Amino acid sequence: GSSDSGPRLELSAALPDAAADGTVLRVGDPATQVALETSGLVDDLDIDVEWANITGGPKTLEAFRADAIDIGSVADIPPLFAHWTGTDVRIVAARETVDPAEHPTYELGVAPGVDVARIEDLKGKKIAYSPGQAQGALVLNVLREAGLTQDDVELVEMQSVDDAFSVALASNQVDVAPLGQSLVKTYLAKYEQDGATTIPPGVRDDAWTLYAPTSVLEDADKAAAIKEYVGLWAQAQQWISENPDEFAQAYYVDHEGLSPEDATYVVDALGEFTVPTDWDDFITRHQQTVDTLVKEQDQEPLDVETLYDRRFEKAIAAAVEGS
Amino acid sequence: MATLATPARPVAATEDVRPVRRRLGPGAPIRFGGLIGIAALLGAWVVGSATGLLDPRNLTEPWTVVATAGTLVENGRLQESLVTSGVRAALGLGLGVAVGTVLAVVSGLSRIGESLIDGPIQVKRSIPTLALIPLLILWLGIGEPMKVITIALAVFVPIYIHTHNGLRSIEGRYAELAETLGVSRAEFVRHVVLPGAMPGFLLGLRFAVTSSLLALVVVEVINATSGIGHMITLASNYGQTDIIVVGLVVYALLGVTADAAVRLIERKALSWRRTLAS
Amino acid sequence: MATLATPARPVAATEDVRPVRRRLGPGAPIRFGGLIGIAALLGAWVVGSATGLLDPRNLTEPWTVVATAGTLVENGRLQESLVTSGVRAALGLGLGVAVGTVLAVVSGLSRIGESLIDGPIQVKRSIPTLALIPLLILWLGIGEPMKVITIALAVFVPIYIHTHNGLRSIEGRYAELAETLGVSRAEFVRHVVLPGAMPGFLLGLRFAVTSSLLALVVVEVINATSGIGHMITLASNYGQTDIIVVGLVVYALLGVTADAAVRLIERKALSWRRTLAS
Amino acid sequence: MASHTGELKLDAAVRVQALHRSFNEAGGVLNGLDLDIAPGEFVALLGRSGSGKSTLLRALAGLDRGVAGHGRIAVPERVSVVFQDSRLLPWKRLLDNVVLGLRVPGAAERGSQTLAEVGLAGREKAWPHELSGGEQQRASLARSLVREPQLLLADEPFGALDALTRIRMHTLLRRLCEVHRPAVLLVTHDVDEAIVLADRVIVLDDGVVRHDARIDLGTRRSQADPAFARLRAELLHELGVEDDHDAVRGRSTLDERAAS
Amino acid sequence: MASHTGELKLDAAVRVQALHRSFNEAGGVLNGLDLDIAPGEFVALLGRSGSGKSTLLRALAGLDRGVAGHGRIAVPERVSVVFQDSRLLPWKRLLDNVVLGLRVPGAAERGSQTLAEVGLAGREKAWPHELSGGEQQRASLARSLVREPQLLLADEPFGALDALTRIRMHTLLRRLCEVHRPAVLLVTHDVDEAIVLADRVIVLDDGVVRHDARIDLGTRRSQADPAFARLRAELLHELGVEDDHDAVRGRSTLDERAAS
Ligand SMILES: Nc1ncnc2c1ncn2[C@@H]1O[C@H](COP(=O)(O)OP(=O)(O)OP(=O)(O)O)[C@@H](O)[C@H]1O
Ligand SMILES: Nc1ncnc2c1ncn2[C@@H]1O[C@H](COP(=O)(O)OP(=O)(O)OP(=O)(O)O)[C@@H](O)[C@H]1O
Ligand SMILES: [Mg+2]
Ligand SMILES: [Mg+2]
Repeated sequence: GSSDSGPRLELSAALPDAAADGTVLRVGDPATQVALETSGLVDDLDIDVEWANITGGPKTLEAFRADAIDIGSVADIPPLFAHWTGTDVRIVAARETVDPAEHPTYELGVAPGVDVARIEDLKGKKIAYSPGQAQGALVLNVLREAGLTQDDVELVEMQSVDDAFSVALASNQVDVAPLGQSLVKTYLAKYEQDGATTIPPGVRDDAWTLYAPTSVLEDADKAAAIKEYVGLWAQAQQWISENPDEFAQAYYVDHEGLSPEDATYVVDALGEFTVPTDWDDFITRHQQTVDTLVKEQDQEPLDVETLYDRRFEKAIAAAVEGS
Repeated sequence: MATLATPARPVAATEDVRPVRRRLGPGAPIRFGGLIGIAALLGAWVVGSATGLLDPRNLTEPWTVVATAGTLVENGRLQESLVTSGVRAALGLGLGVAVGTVLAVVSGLSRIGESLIDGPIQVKRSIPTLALIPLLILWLGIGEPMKVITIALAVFVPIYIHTHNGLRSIEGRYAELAETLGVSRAEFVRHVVLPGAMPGFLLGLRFAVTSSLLALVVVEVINATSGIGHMITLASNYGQTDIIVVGLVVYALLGVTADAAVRLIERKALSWRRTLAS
Repeated sequence: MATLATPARPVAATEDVRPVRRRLGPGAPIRFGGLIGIAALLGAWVVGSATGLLDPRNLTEPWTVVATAGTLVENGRLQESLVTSGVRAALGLGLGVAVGTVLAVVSGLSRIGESLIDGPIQVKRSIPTLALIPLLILWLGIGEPMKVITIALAVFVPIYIHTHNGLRSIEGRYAELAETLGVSRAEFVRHVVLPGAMPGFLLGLRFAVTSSLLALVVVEVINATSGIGHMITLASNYGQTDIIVVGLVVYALLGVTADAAVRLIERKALSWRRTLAS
Repeated sequence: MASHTGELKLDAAVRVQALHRSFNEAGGVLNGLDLDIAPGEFVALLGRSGSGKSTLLRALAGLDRGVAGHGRIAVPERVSVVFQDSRLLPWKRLLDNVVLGLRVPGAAERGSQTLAEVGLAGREKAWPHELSGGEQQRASLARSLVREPQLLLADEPFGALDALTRIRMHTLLRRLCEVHRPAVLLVTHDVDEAIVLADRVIVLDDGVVRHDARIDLGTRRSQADPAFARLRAELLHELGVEDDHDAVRGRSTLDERAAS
Repeated sequence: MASHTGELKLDAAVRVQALHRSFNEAGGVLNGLDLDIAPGEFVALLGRSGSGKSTLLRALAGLDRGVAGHGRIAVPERVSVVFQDSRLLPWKRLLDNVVLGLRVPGAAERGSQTLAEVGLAGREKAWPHELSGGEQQRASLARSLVREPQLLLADEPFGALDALTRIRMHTLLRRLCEVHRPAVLLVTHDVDEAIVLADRVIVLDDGVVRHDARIDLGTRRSQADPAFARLRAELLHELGVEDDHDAVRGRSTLDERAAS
């Protein structure tokens, strides 16, 4: 718990090098956990980590608010909504895909019999739209990229729970819906014979972050622990990129219960990760997304730079270059 | 032996001395007693929030909730959601209650009906509604019919189980009586089965009403642009605790009101009973 | 008037001629009748899949489900999930049943207890469990206690409502009798209230068991690494329809078995009743 | 429709042959009972508490499907039963209880009228639980009488009635019997009542009809009549009560007189 | 403990003064009833069906909380009630029903013994629904007798019993009364039974005690005794039955004789 909190640390102060003995970092990042454990990197961790099997924006935010974890692993949208709904958070690590155009996180699923080959063809189509989820932001980004507005298409509001999107596509309830890579495989396997296709989204959707509540970062011990963790996290991402088969087996097969083929497909589809040591481009792209959301969803304008704790940028750079 | 040694004295006109016997039943109902607990709950919330015992990030303060509700009413979202959800819930409830009752009577009065109907319903109720959504989308699309039917599916289960159970609990001697009176099967259903199963049915209705409300959260995830469930889901994606809590308060209000209404019907419709409650 | 013109003839040793009267009750139970409907459902699934009427992309074929189940058993995931979930559900069920029963008795026998307890429970049951999760995480963390208590919270509601309702439905004349016999309050609860509310309690138990299973899907979304609910959630994240269906079949099996078990208990414990069912 | 003819055996409303019924292995309640009732005949059934009177009535009414046993029973189609418990549907008001399943024009009026005849005028809208024990019994009697059965099976229909009300009910029952001539099997514990009302009194014992007495006292039957007294003594004797006049006695001398 | 003394008014087990009870505005069931019962006194209560006998008993037992009315009632502490319906708990076996709430050593044996005394030996484990009407009534009697009350309120406890069983129950009741000397208020419709058992017979009518007759026939009471017959005729007259011997009569001459 947070009761045994360490000394207070200003957000502008330099990060301490080492955490006090007995500092426990509670991490909701099962993929990294698996990577660290499989690669053996976990032995390099000097801090005590308590792993929680928690993923996804809403769940990590819930856990933050309940003070159940210290750091979470999500795409670039959840930190924005955390901020907009009054939970003070900072992004402490960033990751992107080496070849984002070839390895998008999401593809746009196209329903059987619907003629969409490029994102410009979306005009006039029914698109599944889940505001509040990463998929929703993606749709808005895609429309911007295609030079379309919400008025040029028909947005069908629905949540991307389970395989709702692929079912909606298959039964022609919507024409286009964003599908995560793991669902793309099953969607095509099932409905390609009927004429179902997918197209790449044409925008980058590869941003991935670690983020933590500000209150955690104000705890000197926790901050030091996070500094230690993000360094190892960066190495773990590198390990994943270099050992896709091992990771596929350990995480997607053993931990998530996919079949080996599906696991390989997903890992291949997601491609190699890279951990930038300079966040400027990353932040610029993030700001673009923010502006889109501000425009399309009436959110409060935000300078996204303020959400980044760039002290960790250096820590990560040091760790990556040092390894 | 206790005897009375006092001489008889004249009794004042309306003097009322009755033997005192410890009451074992619950006694006379307290008027609006049901509200006491709810008021206490509200009080705890207000006090907890005011004293800072409840962190507003976790549980929004009552006044913030009121303010948020005010905003939602001003921009019309709350009313719109209520109307949309209300129509959906009412349609689903009506359909579910009708289907559930008919199935319960068929299955309650015929062993063959029971062996065909009862098993599948037990299967249905063991399966999370959420998991049925993909199939329902495939079969019914993502429009209103799918939503209404999904609600009906959530509703008919408690109606069926309770009515069936109520019916099966009718005392056998009343069926005997009906047999000797030579009533037709329809008369039997109308005069013996339905009134006899009424207590069960009404209990089922209490669950059905809540089920219909809860099902909104599930169905309004799909192709909905308004509705209480939609509002809550959206807010929880965004992490807008205050809106979620407004939604929950609305739920609580609807739930408690509906439950009180059913219990009122219960009191009227079952006035023939002489139970611990009366 | 119908009269018999035939002369009396000797009756064969075990000849049994009884007046035929149309039976209005449901008649004698069909042995394993409950399985007929489930078998029919299974049959429809098999036939539908074999003939292609059911698209395997929408509903996995039974044989695929069996194969998938085989794989899951082989790599140990299914057993592990069953054990984990079983422990959670059992603990939650036990806790919920105990709390629900005690609250029901307190609220059923005292109007003050009722006015304090009943309202908040109605509020609780109007609120989607899902929406309570954030608060429960806040108060109980993300570990096992949170999961067990969440299940207990889902379970205690039907137990409370049914037991309370069953208790209040006890005929008033039995309370009168108990009063004249001068039994203590504890004896009254033990000999009159509990057995009298038993039919209600057992019906509540049927719902409680299902609730405990369904609650697994909700709680095992949070920081769980195994369990049936976790398995289903994970599979639906990845669109693994076959695993989902395995999960649902397990649910159906558990649900139907548990329900049958409770109904067996019901038959034994309520053997004193003479109802339409008997 | 003669009830005292020699062709009785050939012209019976009720015919029971070799009737066995038992509730457990310990022993039978009915052990090969034979009984014929002619159309229009009024039979009173006496017997010790627990001797199987209700069991017999339920068998005749076809209400003992689950009970082990065998034998042959033939009864007319329209059978009406006055149960030992009054068995009013608690969720129906009095009139609705009485006319339940009655499919004749003006059922409600007839129901009201019959209620008046059993002394319950104006209570049409009462709930069963608002009636006294005797009122419930009369309501249940009204329900049976209103539907003109071919066979009336009445299980102690007057047990909870005071002397005057009882006489009135006797009168009512006899009048209706004279009009519609149903066969009647009436269980009673009151030997006088049996003698006054019935054409025949039978005593059930050990699961068979142990005693079968035709009452030939004519239409005017007075307890003062020596034949009445003889019949009475005979029936009481069958029931195990040795001496009619001393049978009912006060205080501590009672013990030794009750024959086992 | 004399029950026939002049100090009766000063030494009562039950004292009821100006008792009113009514179920609706139409009229009262009890209209200013006064009644004293001495300790150990055995009072039989007669009255027409619906005259308010059960209402009075329920008032004495303190079971009419919800009923409108006033008046003063004083009763001893340990009151035992035999209800008009037998009111056995359907979910308890017979013995458990009988000893329910009985807190004495050897309750089970005493229960079994009392069951045997009411003729239900060996039925300890029977469910109430497995008993005949008379057996249920006797079980309910056993339940009251086993707990030695100061006041026994019995609402037609012998209504469903045959002549012999009834005599046995009379004997049993008298014997227990002699041992424990409770005050007894017993409702019955059987005038003979009232005369045989009671020290005093009262008739309830119009909501008050209309007739109060002390029975001074000694311990040996025979129906042949002319005093017995006189008392009987007097009570029947009070109940509205004009002529004892002709009161019970057969066939069509009945109508005109039943006095209104
Ligand atoms: N369902 C049952 N299960 C077991 N035993 C039963 C059942 N019904 C009746 N009996 C027994 O069968 C015997 C006959 O019962 P029945 O009701 O026919 O008696 P009865 O002659 O009507 O007596 P009563 O005058 O007391 O009503 C009794 O000993 C009774 O206990
Ligand atoms: N709960 C009630 N509501 C309305 N009326 C009632 C209620 N209970 C009794 N009564 C009426 O009060 C009158 C007296 O009833 P009570 O039961 O005291 O009669 P009783 O003398 O015991 O008659 P019986 O000999 O038939 O048992 C009856 O007319 C009855 O209908
Ligand atoms: Mg009987
Ligand atoms: Mg009475």
